[in-house]
Amino acid sequence: MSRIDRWFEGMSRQSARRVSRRSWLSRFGGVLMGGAALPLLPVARAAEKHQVGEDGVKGREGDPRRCEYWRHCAIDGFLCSCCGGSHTACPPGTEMSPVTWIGTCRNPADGIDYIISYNDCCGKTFCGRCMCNRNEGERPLYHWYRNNDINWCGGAKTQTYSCSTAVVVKAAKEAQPEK
Amino acid sequence: MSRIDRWFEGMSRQSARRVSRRSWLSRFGGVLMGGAALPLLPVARAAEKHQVGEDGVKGREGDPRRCEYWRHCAIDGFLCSCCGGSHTACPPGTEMSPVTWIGTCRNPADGIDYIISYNDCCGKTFCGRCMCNRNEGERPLYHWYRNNDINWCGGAKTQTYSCSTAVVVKAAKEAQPEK
Amino acid sequence: MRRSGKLLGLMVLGVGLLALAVRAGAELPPEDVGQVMRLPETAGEHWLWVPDRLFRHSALFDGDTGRMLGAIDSGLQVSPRAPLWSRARNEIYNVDTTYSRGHRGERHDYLVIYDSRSLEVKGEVELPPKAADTGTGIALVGILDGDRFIVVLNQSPGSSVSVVDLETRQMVAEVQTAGCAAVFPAGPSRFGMLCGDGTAINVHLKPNGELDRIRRSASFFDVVGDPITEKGVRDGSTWWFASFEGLLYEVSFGSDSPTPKAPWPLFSNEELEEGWRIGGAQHLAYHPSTKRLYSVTDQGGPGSHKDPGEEIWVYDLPAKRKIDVFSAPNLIAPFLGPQAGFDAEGTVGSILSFVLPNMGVHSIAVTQDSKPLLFMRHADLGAVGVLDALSGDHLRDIDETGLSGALLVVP
Amino acid sequence: MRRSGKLLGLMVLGVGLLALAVRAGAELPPEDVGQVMRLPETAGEHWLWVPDRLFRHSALFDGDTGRMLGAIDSGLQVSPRAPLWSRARNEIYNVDTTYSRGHRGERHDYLVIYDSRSLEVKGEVELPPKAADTGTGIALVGILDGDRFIVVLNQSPGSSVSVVDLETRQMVAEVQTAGCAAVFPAGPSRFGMLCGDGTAINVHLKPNGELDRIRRSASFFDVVGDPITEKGVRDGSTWWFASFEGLLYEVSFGSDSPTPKAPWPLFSNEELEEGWRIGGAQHLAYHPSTKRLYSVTDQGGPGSHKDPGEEIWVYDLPAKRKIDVFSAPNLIAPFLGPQAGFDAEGTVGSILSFVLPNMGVHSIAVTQDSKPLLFMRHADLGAVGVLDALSGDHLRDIDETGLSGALLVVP
Repeated sequence: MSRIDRWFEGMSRQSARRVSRRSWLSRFGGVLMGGAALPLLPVARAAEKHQVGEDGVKGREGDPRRCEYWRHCAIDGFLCSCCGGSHTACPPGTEMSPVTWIGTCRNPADGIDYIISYNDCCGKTFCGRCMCNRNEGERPLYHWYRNNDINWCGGAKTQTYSCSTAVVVKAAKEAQPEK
Repeated sequence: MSRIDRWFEGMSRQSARRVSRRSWLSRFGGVLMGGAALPLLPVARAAEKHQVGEDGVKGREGDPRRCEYWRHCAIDGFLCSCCGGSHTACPPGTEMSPVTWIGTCRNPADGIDYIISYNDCCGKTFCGRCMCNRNEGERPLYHWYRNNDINWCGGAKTQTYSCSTAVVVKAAKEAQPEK
Repeated sequence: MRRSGKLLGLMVLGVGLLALAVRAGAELPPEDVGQVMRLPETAGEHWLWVPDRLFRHSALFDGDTGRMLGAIDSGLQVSPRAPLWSRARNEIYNVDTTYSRGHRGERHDYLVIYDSRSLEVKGEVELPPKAADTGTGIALVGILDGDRFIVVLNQSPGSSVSVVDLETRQMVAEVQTAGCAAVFPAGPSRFGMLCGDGTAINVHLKPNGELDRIRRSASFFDVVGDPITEKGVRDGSTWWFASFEGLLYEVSFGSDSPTPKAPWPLFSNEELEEGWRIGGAQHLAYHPSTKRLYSVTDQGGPGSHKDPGEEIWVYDLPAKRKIDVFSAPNLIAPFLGPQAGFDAEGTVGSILSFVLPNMGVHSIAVTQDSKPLLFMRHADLGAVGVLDALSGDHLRDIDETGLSGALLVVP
Repeated sequence: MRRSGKLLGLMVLGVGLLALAVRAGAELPPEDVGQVMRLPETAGEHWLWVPDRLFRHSALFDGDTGRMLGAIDSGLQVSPRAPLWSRARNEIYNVDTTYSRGHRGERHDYLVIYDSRSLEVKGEVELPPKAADTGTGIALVGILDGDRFIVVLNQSPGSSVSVVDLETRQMVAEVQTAGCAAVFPAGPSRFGMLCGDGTAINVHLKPNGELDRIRRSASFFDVVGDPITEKGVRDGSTWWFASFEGLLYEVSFGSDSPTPKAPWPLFSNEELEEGWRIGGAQHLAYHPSTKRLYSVTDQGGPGSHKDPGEEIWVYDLPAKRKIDVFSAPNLIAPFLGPQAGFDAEGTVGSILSFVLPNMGVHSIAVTQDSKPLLFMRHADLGAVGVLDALSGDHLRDIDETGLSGALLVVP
């Protein structure tokens, strides 16, 4: 492995972790990154990023359309917020599966760990936007309700997977297993 | 449009025409292209490119796994040669549709124009390899048998489109309409 | 953090209690499970469908905000067909091809009926399993004026047209249209088609949707030498079609037989010599109130009729002249940005847009309101460019719109 | 050209006639339409399945030449399940989920039976419509030794296992396995599973495939603190599993109850402190005759158990020690090359490979012969790297293997 490789890896490890399924582009983009800042048009989704965030959290950790949103600490899927739904509601015409996996994520605004239920929205095919995979406290297949590999549309009328939400269940009594 | 844009366009127009559906990567790659030549491992498909070509044609125009293969002058689809078939045979488990569109392509080895029948292979989903779109003499939808947009699996048992072949019908009496 | 809060409370009692109170008040309440979004009662004037071959759905976007509003799935054919929207019925229609075993087995074609507010399936009409399937998906289906009849092009490989009555939700006719292709709605009970002998036909339906009569025009274009594409644009019962060499044909489907007018050239001889040609997939768009025609234009010369164009030429149709040229935006940065984790308007995006060549676009569509947006896509860049259709100003790009496809549909 | 040839013949008669004669002799003959390729009678030792989520098929490649040999379609679930190959029966099996209307409607699950020479469907067995579906597709299906029974994990969301008898092509049992998941074949009538209480079970079948008995081990791993992944590797009735923190567990499913041995560490304390961890999807591979274990390793520390690894660490299992480290090849150039129209071994490819970071790989698989190849993929780079599994030499890359997926299956 070349030194330049290691350098790029160091640069992009954080974003690679956050968007692991597509991390190569993150690094690829890094190659072309320099110090210059040229004017460019806004991309529509990014235009609202400076707004006051959800749950009283500022910045990307308060933006449900970002992988960095604090509730997404154990998610693996397309973010419903980018698909016509929200972080707590499914896109039109899909069904929220009642069975789900959970994570335990810390809200940076109040410092409290919350149990997050990542209910899948089902019945239409892949949304295809805002893919996000984070695995804090994620556990293997036999530990069903902590596993984010499973297609959790098993409880819906049609098991076609569309996107995932991140619903607050309650404050957690314990932190993430790995913490 | 910037001058550098135009420069890259000039550079890559030929390849963009040949692989139009994925042309952006062609230009994208061009950005990183310099004068250096570093050693690299062979990619398996490219390893055979220097062999004696089909139909007595040397180089890429004689390689059925290249978009540049002379018979591909009016093709639009995945090349069966890259999919487990060949330029005249379908991949295992697919069916060659008997109805088809045709092109008129000139064989550079003998200078003769041939009628090429682009029979689709059907019954399995997109092969996904060696996408190639060229439109010499291609005609609109109402001119059925000269149109390469149509899913020509209409004559097969299952109309799922997998890839396209390029079969010699006979020497053409007339050149391409546009020639 | 909770534990440290307690310690703080013990150490500095007054402040600590206050802090705990605030925190308890701020603790996020449990949220409801099972919520599903709905669309507004009526479709927005700046909405856009983006059908995708690989995701096998058509996604709906708001062109003003760039937000995705929802999606409807397509079948397993090569390309999704254009979704059709009836504001009168609050319904959306899609023609899907399915197989009993995924990609194999028995084929069934359906007109699927969605509620346009909930995007839920509320019905379906089975069709003959031969609905036409092309790489572009253009001019294969149409809803006739009055929103009662939908026409679906069949190809097996000879052509016919299925007619569906939305009132009864039944297929009422299969019209034989051998030698002709593509469907061009032109009234409540009439649609046009283009034919392989250089003619056009009018298909007239009876009030119940059955075939009344077919009327053919004289031959008016050169099918082999300089054919017109089937990717036409419409104003009422008039359609415009462009030939490979840039002749613009106006065809009225408003009377008994189609009546074409003499064509006029989109390109000067000089421009033709410089290689300028029409090109792309959905390469024309039309804005009725300003009578502007938008045309994707490339410099590839003969045979480039499916190549993407770097420019959109704007014509005043009554004046028969070019009035503006818009540059297609560079869609690489917004395509790569969200996947790469950078903002397209940031440093990386700026550099990419500056350094990388502009790929051009295959397809365009314009909204039909008085402040129209012009949408554009390259068939293999998953981003849609948004221009002010009057000024040509590049307003924004919509990212992650899909992976592959040539259609753009303004509902 | 023909016309100019004629003119030439008129002008210079003798030479012209000769030229025409040569040309006539060389004219390509008409070719047969309808040919379809077949595979050899037996599967090659260096063949590889590459399942893909977006193309919804599993493509078969020859690791020596990199050529694609064919494909079998998968259903419409999230990920294709692993194809299973019976050399004894010359059959390939795939468990597919389909819906009556494409992506919606009534769900049906099938075991689809292919002829392994023609890749044609020769039969199917309907299964309960609840076959498990995961992003990786790992350990969801298995063929038991002797090639008579296939086991299919169900999840709805509780778990069970469907047993199919390939002799009668019928489903013979649904075994209730609540609390346990993943299937690990370990004999002609026995398979293991891992359970949420830190135990493993043996499921013993009767000769007709019905459930005989289930036997459970003692609890032997920490489900919450340091769980083992279900992405195990096999030698006969013995399976190895690695924990998040790098403990390697050997479990024999060869007797009545599963019998785990005490684990040993894949990482030193120093390596753990440096952040080295197992990672990826199909992160282990095993070569029986050399008893080598290959493990995808990343430096991401805790929580990186699904991150791709830049290195493959090689262990001698009997000696319980690391004997080699292979670098994962940079798969960006072979991924982009064919799409961009450049050769990965050319200038552009060389520069890309030199300049761009190595993304690492999620999944590996090793052939089981005496000159083994080690295959590897990153879940979102459509290229497969091929290494000499003994020397670690990077032999070649296979390009255009798909778009998305984590499985690699050596038939």
